[in-house]
Amino acid sequence: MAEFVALVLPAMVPFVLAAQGTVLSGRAGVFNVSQEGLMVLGAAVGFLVSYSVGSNAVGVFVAAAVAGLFGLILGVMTTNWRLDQFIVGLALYFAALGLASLLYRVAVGTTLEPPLIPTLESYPIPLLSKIPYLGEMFFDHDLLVYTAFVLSGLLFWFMYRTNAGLRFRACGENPRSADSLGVNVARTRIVASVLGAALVGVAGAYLPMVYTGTFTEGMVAGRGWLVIALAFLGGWRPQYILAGAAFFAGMEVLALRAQVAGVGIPHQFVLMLPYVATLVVMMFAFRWARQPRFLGQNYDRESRLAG
Amino acid sequence: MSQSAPRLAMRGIVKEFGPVRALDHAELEVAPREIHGLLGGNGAGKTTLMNVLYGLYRADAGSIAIDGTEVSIASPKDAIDAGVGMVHQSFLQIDSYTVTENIVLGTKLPGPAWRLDLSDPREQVAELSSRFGLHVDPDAIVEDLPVGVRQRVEILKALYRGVGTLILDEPTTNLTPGEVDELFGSMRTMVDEGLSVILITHKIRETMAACDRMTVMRDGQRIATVRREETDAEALAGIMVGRDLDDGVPEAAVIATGVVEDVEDVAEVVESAEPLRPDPVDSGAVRVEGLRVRNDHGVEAVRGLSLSMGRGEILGVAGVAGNGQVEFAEAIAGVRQPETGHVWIRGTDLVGRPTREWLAAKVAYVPEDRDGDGVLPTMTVAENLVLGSQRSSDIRRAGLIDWKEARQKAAEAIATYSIRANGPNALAGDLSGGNIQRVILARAFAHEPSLLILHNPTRGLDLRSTQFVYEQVHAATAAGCSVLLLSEDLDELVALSDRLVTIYNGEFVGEWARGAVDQVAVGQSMAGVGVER
Amino acid sequence: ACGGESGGGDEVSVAGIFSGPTTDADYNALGLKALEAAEADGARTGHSESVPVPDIERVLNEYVADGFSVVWTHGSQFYDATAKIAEQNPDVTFIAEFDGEPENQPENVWVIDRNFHTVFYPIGTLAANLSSSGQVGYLGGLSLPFSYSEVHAVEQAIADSGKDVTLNPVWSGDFNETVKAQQLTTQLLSGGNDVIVTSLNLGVVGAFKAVTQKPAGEAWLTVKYTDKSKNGPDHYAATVLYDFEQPLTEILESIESGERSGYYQMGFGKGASVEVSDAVPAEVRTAVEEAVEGIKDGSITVELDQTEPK
Amino acid sequence: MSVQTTEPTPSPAPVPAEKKANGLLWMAGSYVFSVLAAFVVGAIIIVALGYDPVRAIESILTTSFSTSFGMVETLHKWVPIVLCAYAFAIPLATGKFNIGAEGQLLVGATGGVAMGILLSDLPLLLLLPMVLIAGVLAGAVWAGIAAVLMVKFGVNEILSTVLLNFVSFQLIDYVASHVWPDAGAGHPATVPVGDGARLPGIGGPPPIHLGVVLTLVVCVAVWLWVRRTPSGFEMRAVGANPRASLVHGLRTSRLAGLGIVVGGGIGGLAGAIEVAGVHGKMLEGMQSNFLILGIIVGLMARGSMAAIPVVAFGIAVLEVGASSMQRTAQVPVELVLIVQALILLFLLLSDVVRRRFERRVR
Ligand SMILES: Nc1ncnc2c1ncn2[C@@H]1O[C@H](COP(=O)(O)OP(=O)(O)OP(=O)(O)O)[C@@H](O)[C@H]1O
Ligand SMILES: Nc1ncnc2c1ncn2[C@@H]1O[C@H](COP(=O)(O)OP(=O)(O)OP(=O)(O)O)[C@@H](O)[C@H]1O
Ligand SMILES: [Mg+2]
Ligand SMILES: [Mg+2]
Repeated sequence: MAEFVALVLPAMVPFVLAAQGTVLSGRAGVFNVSQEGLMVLGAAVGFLVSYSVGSNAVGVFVAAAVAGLFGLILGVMTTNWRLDQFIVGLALYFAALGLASLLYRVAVGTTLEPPLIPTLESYPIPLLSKIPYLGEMFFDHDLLVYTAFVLSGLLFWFMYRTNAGLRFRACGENPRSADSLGVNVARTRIVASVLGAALVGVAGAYLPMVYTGTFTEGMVAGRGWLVIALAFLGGWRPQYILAGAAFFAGMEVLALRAQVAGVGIPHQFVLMLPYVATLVVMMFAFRWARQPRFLGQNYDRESRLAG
Repeated sequence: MSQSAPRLAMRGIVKEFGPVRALDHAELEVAPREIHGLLGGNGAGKTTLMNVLYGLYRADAGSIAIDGTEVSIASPKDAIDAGVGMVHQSFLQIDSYTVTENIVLGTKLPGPAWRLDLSDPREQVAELSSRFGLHVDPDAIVEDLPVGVRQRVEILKALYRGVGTLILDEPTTNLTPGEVDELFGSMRTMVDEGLSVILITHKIRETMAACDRMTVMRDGQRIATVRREETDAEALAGIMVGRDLDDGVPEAAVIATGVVEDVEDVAEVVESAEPLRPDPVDSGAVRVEGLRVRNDHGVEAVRGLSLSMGRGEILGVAGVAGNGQVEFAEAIAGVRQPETGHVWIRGTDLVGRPTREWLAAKVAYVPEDRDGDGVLPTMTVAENLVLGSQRSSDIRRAGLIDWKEARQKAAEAIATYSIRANGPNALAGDLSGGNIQRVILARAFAHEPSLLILHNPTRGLDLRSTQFVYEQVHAATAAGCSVLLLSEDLDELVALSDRLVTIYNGEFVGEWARGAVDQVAVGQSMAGVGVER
Repeated sequence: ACGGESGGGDEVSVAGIFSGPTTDADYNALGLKALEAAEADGARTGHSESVPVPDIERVLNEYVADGFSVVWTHGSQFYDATAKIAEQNPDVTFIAEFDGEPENQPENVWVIDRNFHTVFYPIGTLAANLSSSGQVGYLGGLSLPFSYSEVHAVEQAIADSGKDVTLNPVWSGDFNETVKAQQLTTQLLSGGNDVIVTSLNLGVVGAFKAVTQKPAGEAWLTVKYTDKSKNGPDHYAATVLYDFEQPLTEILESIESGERSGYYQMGFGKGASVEVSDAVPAEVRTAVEEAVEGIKDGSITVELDQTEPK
Repeated sequence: MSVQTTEPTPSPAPVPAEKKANGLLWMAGSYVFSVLAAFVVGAIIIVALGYDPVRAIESILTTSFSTSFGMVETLHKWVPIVLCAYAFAIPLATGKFNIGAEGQLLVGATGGVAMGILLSDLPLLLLLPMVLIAGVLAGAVWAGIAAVLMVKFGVNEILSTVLLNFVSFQLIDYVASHVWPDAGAGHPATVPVGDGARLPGIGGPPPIHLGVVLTLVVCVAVWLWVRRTPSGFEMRAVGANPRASLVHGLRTSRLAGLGIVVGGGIGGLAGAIEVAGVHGKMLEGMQSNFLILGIIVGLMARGSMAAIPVVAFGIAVLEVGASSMQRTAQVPVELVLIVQALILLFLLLSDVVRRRFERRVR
């Protein structure tokens, strides 16, 4: 059990960070679909910067900044120019994917000795990590693990327990109403888009910094798309996202364990498990599976049509 | 007369939407402590002018002064800061928020930024609502509230921000007569407390009842500003329509104007006209028995209704919104599955059949919510007119829809129904409310219905459009159609119905024959007075 | 649609087609390195990378149209398409890769047999001798026939060693998925496996991450293609090292001397080698060296068995 | 009552012909503008990286047209792009997002290849139709899972289609490595299908497979269906306003489900055609990036089923040309993605320009 949790928690982190980023943009009404690209970009930038500067922290921040820049483009193009969110997102997905590989090629090129960065050390929390059994399970991880959880809590608090959160959610539920009450919808959406994308970038940077110490093109392996599914699974709420990510990562770890234990089922079917299980869970998820009313819809003050 | 500066002065306001010049040097002046009526036909530019004032639209030219100082209003925030509040034609509320949350949204709150503490605002809301007679539950989720209450929430939103000028854009369209009176009472309180109120309405009767002065707009311009004491309903109607009414009185104008002077007059005017229709024949063309229907929340909203209608008969259903009208209309239109009961249309019980079979049985439904239930906004007028009859053989050639034919028919409908649209290929979403209603009516009548269900068919329409609807209804009844008219406009019901029933809490509670309607009794019956629970 | 008869004295021109990015420091980078060596020998070269399988025929055709005299596809997933295009372009010589010896090999195609199973035998020897728990894990990517043949070769070596060791094969479903590789390795380790034989491309980096959680000497990892010991020098046991420079150079020489078709089986001394870490105990290393020698002199024959294990 | 209540129709007399031509001009103009602008920016990047931009762009634009196999490859790429675009655009007409075209393509390919292998001895006239139909059915059933989950359980279709893609990857991996594996392929691939399962070629060499013609037929059929049939109209109505459609007798959720199933069937057809026309077997990775390209084409066509084949052709030219750019100018492959992104963004920007411009002239 302890080992199971210790495996699940880090596996959750990229999902949690990227999905909370998606939720952050989405609750303000910006439906980002470029996660897969932004995660690859975050991984590449985070890795390259860490490598050249020698500091993982700087790498994480630059990855966040670069992904945030993409979020800014998404935000401006969709709120100020009212371009279709889906198309802009896909275009940014392409651009980010291309840019990531290009940067790596320019910086590293072809070599048989790829550069390596030290992966994040685990950072046992004083006192808490000494709690027998539980301490090892929950309080002996790298800093980004704690960050992901603390951030989820903060996001929840911000959205539901502050006045700014009230305004923020209004932009995704009914921007016209928010606007008519003096809430700056465009600015809120742009800021949400930037911060959300930055989180997705950090999620990407997590992969080289924790799992591998090196960057490879395919390392995100579709997780960016799964994150979108996760946002829906979590009903676009930070607290359920955490649960959804735990479920998803848990299923993944269980599936691998089943294979190692040699259950005799072809591994392809075992590897399907997380996806199938999520679909099954969703069948009963109508209770919480809501989404922001104006998710993905641009707001034009002077237009009489709904959007 | 008023020696001090006006509360509000809008001058030379111009606003264009592409080719449409919505405001053409419009003017408006509102005095302090005044209820100012803003009148005009559909599309006259009333809402646009107010949206400019509220910072939702940016004017192409013109100036705005408040209390004598020129202000620049570029966003609703500027308007709120300038003391302007607006209750929009359609509610702008976050459905999933509570009343208090909706009201405080966008304002600064006492207490630290990291904690949302709504206890003070809650009390303030409670205080405001009792002071102005706008009763709401501060903790209710707004989507669960009836329209009348949501209306109050909209007003409270403005009051909470401490307005000097409150704009009410057609606030009465959603209210029952009683609620209208309450609203007007609240407005008086506001004026007494120093506010100015701008009231937009199509009902001359209401302006005459509530306003101190009124401005009439037409084609984006001010036509006149008159004091109430210096005018009367007929004169106002004349200004609005842009012609003298002497050469003939449209029914709608009679309803809109006559009532003002004396409630009894309308009935007289209408009754004095010879009977509009022969007596209903074949009573039993439509029969409903024991209808029970649940609403979206699973609550029984229609509780055992029965009725019988003849060919060519108009049955009016009067009631306060939220007493099961929507569920009733949807159930006998075949849109909502009833729990139990029967609906015979010309002898066939259609309950349990899919909606398209009801359509095939010539049941036509003009829903109350025309944007939500009536129109396909991103599709063309021609396509909107085809909706519901896309499988009928008149517009199909070899199994395919013949769009040439459909457009031809749409062009005809545009002509006969005077739809102001840029041809059959115009997008329905670009049309004005009145014109959208015309499209919906054209579609309904094209079915040559045997049962026509009209729910608030003239809400928000101007005199001309209203008159037009009445003419179409008469034409349909002359062709033998039974019409079920659900309306919150009692005058309209009295003028049109052969028989009037009142609905309360999902049941019919009173019935009057044409000519024998006692409006006071109807009003009481609608309010549930004398009904045992 | 070909660029004219290539006359005898013409310069050789070689095009390489790679399935992934040449920045991978792995299989594709090895390919580019070989190509660069050919360029240094005076050949005109060109290459395309990240070519997905559905695009391969067009890319082959383009190089033919560009007048390249030799076109090399690096990766056995390209074999079928290469053979097909070769038949349509008899004037151009092709080099394709395969696991085993193909049937109906066209007249103008050289085949490189990567011969993975043979090279994995000594790794089996190493694992059998290195494991103290008696449990050895095999971590593959896609469950392909060549991967099965590696498993069987390792099992054969274990059996030949006479040790009581079991092999537990698992597949992550992707040669480059680092995260799954990390998780699977962790689970293999906690299941008692103390030597992990990997047959991955970049996914192995994740496997390293998992082994290094264990104290040095309690868990070992072997890798494939390129030396990745830097990822965990204390846990690194051995590499099945590949080098395509030698096969490509030798085949190009044969082509120049007029041999336009042939079968080049890689193996020890022919592009493949096993490199053992200094951290591995001397007697284990000796056993591995003996196995390599045995294969070279023919005293050990590694059976090619591409059936699914168990 | 004599008051004249009908307003004179302000009839800005409809001038449809001119307007249509104008619209087409705008559309073509905006495509040209965005491609040009993207190339200019792309060229700047290429120069900055030290490569030859003229050769690079030349090869993007000319590869499809300068050689016969360039055109063949372009058309062969066009087929799955068009079909995946329909797989996305048809459900979108009802307002539903099908992000599962690649899963549907793969499962469709599985269905096709199953027929082609199991019944490999049948003659072409029997086997080929069976392969194609099996592909369509398999794709439709696969999408049908998402449709049922949506209609019966309210599961968001974006979520289910995305997840089903991941399931399909494992599924075809299983089929290619356990059911009908090709041992020598060095890659998860099935053994080849029988000759009767191969789409005949036309012209050549190299020949164009008949799937291109079939796809043209599908284009016409889809256009006719969506534009001209009652059910096509009903689907669009549901997309425009589900409530109003319900009130007017349409079975909205069933229609939305139908859209996804039909889209899935077309995605499945793409898979079957790839098997029967291009690969002759099923292999891992055959979905390439057709999902994203299909979505982009579907979105760029802006709801017009007729524009899809045209836009898809442009994208196919770009794809084929761009990947040969690295061959001729040794420009890194990644730039292809960046140029594609730029084209998309500029295409969107041309809309902004257009809106501004139209406001001014009016
Ligand atoms: N968003 C829009 N874009 C373009 N044209 C519009 C738009 N909204 C309305 N119009 C056009 O403006 C004209 C007048 O519409 P408007 O909404 O003002 O009518 P209205 O005043 O509500 O009239 P009524 O309700 O009586 O039909 C219509 O012909 C309509 O086509
Ligand atoms: N957002 C918009 N886009 C385009 N045209 C608009 C828009 N808003 C208003 N208009 C046009 O401006 C004109 C005035 O419309 P407005 O809504 O102000 O009329 P109104 O007097 O409020 O009518 P009603 O009584 O129907 O509410 C109409 O022609 C309308 O079509
Ligand atoms: Mg208005
Ligand atoms: Mg209107």
